[in-house]
Amino acid sequence: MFENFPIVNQVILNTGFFSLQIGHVIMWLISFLFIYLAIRKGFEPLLLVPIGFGILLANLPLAPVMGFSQQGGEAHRNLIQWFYDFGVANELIPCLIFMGVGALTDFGPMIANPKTLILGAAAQLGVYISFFAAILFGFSIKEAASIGIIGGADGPTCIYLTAIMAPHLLGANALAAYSYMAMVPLIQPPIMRLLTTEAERKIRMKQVRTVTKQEKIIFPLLGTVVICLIVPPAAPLMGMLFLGNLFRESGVVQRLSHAAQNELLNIVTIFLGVSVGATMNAEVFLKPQPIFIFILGIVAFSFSTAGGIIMAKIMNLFLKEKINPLIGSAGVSAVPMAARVSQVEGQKADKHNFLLMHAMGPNVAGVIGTAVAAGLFLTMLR
Amino acid sequence: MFENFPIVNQVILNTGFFSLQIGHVIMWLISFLFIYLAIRKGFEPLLLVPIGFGILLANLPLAPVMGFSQQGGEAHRNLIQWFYDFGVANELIPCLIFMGVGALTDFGPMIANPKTLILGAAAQLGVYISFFAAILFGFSIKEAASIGIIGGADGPTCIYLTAIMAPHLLGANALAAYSYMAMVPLIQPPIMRLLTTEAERKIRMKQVRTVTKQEKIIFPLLGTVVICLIVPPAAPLMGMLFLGNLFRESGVVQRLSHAAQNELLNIVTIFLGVSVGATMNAEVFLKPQPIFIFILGIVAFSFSTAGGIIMAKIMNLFLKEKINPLIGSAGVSAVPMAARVSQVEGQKADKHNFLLMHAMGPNVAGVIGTAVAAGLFLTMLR
Amino acid sequence: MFENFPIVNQVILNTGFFSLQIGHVIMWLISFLFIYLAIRKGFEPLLLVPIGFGILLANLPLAPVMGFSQQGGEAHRNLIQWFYDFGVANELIPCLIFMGVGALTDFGPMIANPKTLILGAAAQLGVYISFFAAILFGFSIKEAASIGIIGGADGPTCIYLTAIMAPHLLGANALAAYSYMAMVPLIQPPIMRLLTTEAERKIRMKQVRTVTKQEKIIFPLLGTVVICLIVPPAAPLMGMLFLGNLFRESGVVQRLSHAAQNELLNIVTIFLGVSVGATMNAEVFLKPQPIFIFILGIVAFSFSTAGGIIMAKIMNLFLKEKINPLIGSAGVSAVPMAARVSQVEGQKADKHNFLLMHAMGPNVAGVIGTAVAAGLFLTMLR
Amino acid sequence: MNHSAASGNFTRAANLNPGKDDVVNDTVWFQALMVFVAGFSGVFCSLLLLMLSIKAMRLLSGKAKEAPKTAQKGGQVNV
Amino acid sequence: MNHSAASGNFTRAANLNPGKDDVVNDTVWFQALMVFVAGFSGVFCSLLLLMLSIKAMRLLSGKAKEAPKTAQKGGQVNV
Amino acid sequence: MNHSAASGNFTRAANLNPGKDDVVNDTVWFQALMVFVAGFSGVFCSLLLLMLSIKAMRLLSGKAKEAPKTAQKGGQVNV
Ligand code: NA
Ligand code: NA
Ligand code: NA
Repeated sequence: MFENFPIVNQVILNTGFFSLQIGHVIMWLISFLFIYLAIRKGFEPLLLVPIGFGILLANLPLAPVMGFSQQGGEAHRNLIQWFYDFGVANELIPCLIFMGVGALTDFGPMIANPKTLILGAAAQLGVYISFFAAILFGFSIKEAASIGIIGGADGPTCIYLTAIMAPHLLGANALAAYSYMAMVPLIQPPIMRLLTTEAERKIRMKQVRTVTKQEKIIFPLLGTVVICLIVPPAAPLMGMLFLGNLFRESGVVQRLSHAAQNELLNIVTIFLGVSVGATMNAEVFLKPQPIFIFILGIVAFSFSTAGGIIMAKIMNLFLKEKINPLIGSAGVSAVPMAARVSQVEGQKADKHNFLLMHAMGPNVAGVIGTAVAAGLFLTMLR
Repeated sequence: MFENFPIVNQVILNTGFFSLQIGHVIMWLISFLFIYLAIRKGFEPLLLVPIGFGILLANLPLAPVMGFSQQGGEAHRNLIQWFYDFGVANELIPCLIFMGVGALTDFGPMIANPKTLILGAAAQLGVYISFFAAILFGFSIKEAASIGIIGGADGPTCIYLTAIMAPHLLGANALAAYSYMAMVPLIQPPIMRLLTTEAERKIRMKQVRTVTKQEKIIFPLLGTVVICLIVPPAAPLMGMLFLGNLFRESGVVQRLSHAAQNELLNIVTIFLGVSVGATMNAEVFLKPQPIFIFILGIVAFSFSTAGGIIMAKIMNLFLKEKINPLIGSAGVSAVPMAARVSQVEGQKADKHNFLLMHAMGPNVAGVIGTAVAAGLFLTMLR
Repeated sequence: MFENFPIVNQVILNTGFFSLQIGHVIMWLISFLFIYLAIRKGFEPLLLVPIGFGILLANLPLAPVMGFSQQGGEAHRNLIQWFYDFGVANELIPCLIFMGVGALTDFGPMIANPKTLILGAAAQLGVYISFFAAILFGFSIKEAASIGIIGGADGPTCIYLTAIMAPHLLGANALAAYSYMAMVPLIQPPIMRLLTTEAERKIRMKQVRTVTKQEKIIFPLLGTVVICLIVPPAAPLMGMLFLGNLFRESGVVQRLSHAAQNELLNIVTIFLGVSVGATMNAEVFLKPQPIFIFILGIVAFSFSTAGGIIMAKIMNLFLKEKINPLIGSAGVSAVPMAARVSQVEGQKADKHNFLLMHAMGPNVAGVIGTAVAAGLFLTMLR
Repeated sequence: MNHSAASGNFTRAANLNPGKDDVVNDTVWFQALMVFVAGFSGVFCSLLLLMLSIKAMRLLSGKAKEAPKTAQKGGQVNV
Repeated sequence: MNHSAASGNFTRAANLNPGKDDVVNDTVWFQALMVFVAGFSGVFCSLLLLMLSIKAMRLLSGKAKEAPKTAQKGGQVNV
Repeated sequence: MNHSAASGNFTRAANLNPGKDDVVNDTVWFQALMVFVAGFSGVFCSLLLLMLSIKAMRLLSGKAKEAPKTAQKGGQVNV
């Protein structure tokens, strides 16, 4: 327009308007949708608010947010590319988040009732069912592994594995994982009622024994050795989880435990959310894959829930003191929500049946189960 | 001296005394001056204390603080060079500080009274006046842009633009920006009284309407899209500002909002201050340029103040409900000090005239105005 | 075993069991020992818990914790290798910890009684005695310097110097330094009683004068200039120590002082501990050197304690107001424990003799003394 | 995806900064005036557009309820 | 020390992912089943082993005192 | 600006560490003694100088007011 004023012309030409495509606008709507779900419906706000905003940033035409920009001949990383390359691509932040999770998690209920670990293992069923389904959908085996792990209902592990196995699916996988975690109170109850009888739902379980401080201190050391010997690639995640837990239980490093579950956890969560969201520009996201991923995600969560419940029923065949199968679904480790769902369903059948502490066992066991599943995928497929 | 004792000789030869020049001592005095101003006179202490100390560190002969030192054949970055290269040179820290600023800022007064944005725009007059004056002083156009942005009274934006456009002026620009921000209560009142009549100073403004939570949540999303579409290079700064604001206003991510405005903001402020200060060794600083920069800085702040006031008076020609021009000067975004100055001047004319909330409108609008100005310089000059 | 099932076979072959050696198990025991000492006996828990866990992580066969792992042809740093390369090898974290220490330290008692600096200097005797002994033990001169500095009873300085001079001794040196710091209440008393007479232990010292705020603000600036001029290589450590102290004493940057001594200090302590521990895999650690290092460590601490006490007795020959030699041992800067030991020993001789504040003088002086010693080693040997 | 900001033809054409000691000739003077005008009006246009969008937002969400129901205060971090 | 995880002969042999658009043939189908079985049983074995170790820990430390004496609450950071 | 600490001619001349397995001969022994003396006296000189500077600071600022007026407690972060 202002030909004779080259600068004015240049300013106008370099605005985003001329490079705006319909894809960008669609991604804006997706961003606003997830921010809306996070703020109004309480869908995992700590993750979905930054992820949603990251999606918005990634779809501003010409904005130097992701990728590289030329500056005096050299290619310089743009702002969020720094967060991505030094936080997500190098698997660092998911492990730091696991350290915070470890410092927040009380493994007591699981140590008190070790057989809940079997429920935690069984609740990984959805991981492998959706892995297999993904292969049938035509995904490569590495992509299928990254999609399967969504069924573990574990954000950091899903991001950790996807960043190694199929970085191009990072946005979709993370969105699916965190959305379904938020929808656990909707997804699980129907399946729980479908697979259990009224009588089973009324099963009262013995009071959980108190676990000594000593056991709680030894467990993270024991867990690190046992798990990392069987599945070495799970060492970064498991190591950090148990380090955070050791900080918590040792009782002599409050400063470090506080830092791990507050300062460090909050700061890296901001970087993780924004950089994961910022991988979702229109070209990468507006394809059929995300739709399949969301479908497979539901499949994964449902089978994981079912796996936990069915395993509890199988174990009851052999056990004197029966397990209330409702705690099996808590093996899907959306900690602590899945355990609360078990409690609520249990009280629907019997108002005075407090299953929360019992359900926390499989709930925290599921965190270990998913990290082991991810480690095994790495052993087999890297 | 101790020729026959090579080691003792070497220790003595390698002390700083033999490489000490008068330039170093002068820079020490400059360092002590700014630390004195920060501690005793309250001149932006959060920035000027670390910047002052950074100046001291940069002028200790032979001290491995900035630059690189040989270690086994390889060149290793010295301590502060790490902070500089990974925090300032890559434009990371100014954006993280803006995220903290966004989490601290209430855009309510501006949303309630959108026309204050025009005052925020007009208050960038000083940026362009001193940009133009710098060209006349013989600075290159990129240098002139980095000097002009001082008039925006916005530390992070000034450092962000200078690090890209004229890194060698970083120390002087930052010092001028933060010093003049601290002197706003001295610089602005005379100009405010000069350009306004007694009657104008007495103008009472209608009570600011309450802004709904919903508007406060939508605004950062709206702002990101609008601003980053017009001025893509402003996306890193504006994106982080509005992300921090979304954390604040969404009300569901207290953990992230708290981290952004406390832990993260304080830590990166330390690194920013020390590394900006450490760029000011004698060779770079003891030249005529800083003196010009300080002169141009006063010019910038004065015209910015004038610009805001004059625009308010122009708008009053068209508006039914008059604006008290005293709030125009708050468009110079030394948040929240400039707004307090408007309140104080307003009360000198009429003790019961509370302008603070009205002045906060242009005050926060000025933050956006300066970031847009920086983005436009990047569009035109990079 | 499962030849016809290659995947199952591969999973089993890739578990850690087949690569487990006796060395790994021994290192586990060492890890558990130090974690036990830290938690049950209170041995410097903030450092020895993460260091102990780091040792465990470093000795899990096949676990991608330290070193590099192949990923699509490129070598990627493993998790802890990131912490090590960007926190320890580049000398960054020890300096950041010193900033926190500076923000925690009150130099008042030393400023009130400057001659305690001589005690701080004398208490570095152990550094040079064990340096010399290490040469006789056959260590190289750089290794001897890194071992000698253990006698300074200063974790960050020991790690800082060892990472430059003899990185392969980092684990052993750090373990020795922190263990002996924790054992100061066991090591020092016998030496203190051996070298002092009952009368000397009863010496009452004049009330420490109150130091003005102005002196406390000027001191860090003065200290930076004086020390860094004499020993430039000590600038990174001393600069950060005095920056943290300036934050503390200036009284106008609570935000920065709080961040330096809490958020930043706790986060970097986690990374430092884990990465130092993770350098101790079996091949590096299970050799004679660590045993010698532990022996030399005791020698260092004992002579440092003796040096401080003897110097106090020498000074008493010339001083009108006598110094209670018991405060000399506090020159071994395990702040504040060594000062408490002086107080306790003083009260054994005379219940109403409060030496704590007097002992804090040499105690904080010893921090400067050790950093200067490290700087001098760098001047002479780098 | 390489979002390189279209490098301004302005810098190439007028080769404005041949080095710090460039002589203030009329082209530089004129160019600087252009940057002044383009920049300042750019700031005004941007903030005016933002002003209009805020007014539009106000109209659209005018009828919306006062305080939207926010999520329960879940302190626990969901994995 | 280079702890490179022994790269699975599985990927080399069956060259499973020649690129995103691989055709779902029977070998892939079978390989996927193998990964399913190996993975899921691997998870069970790992967690079973962990369960047994916890039970063993319980027996060994069964008689241990209730709350071990932890260190004094040293707020000060020792250098 | 490259502040490379002047690399000590000491290391070049006496080539003290030809590798970890160097033999403790008299030159090494003597060099070590030199480092002992130079280092320890260096520490004394530095801390003595610091002591003198503190005493000098005390004299100069002796008459200064007790508590300097510090800035108002501005909680807000100025941009
Ligand atoms: Na899980
Ligand atoms: Na501004
Ligand atoms: Na010391």
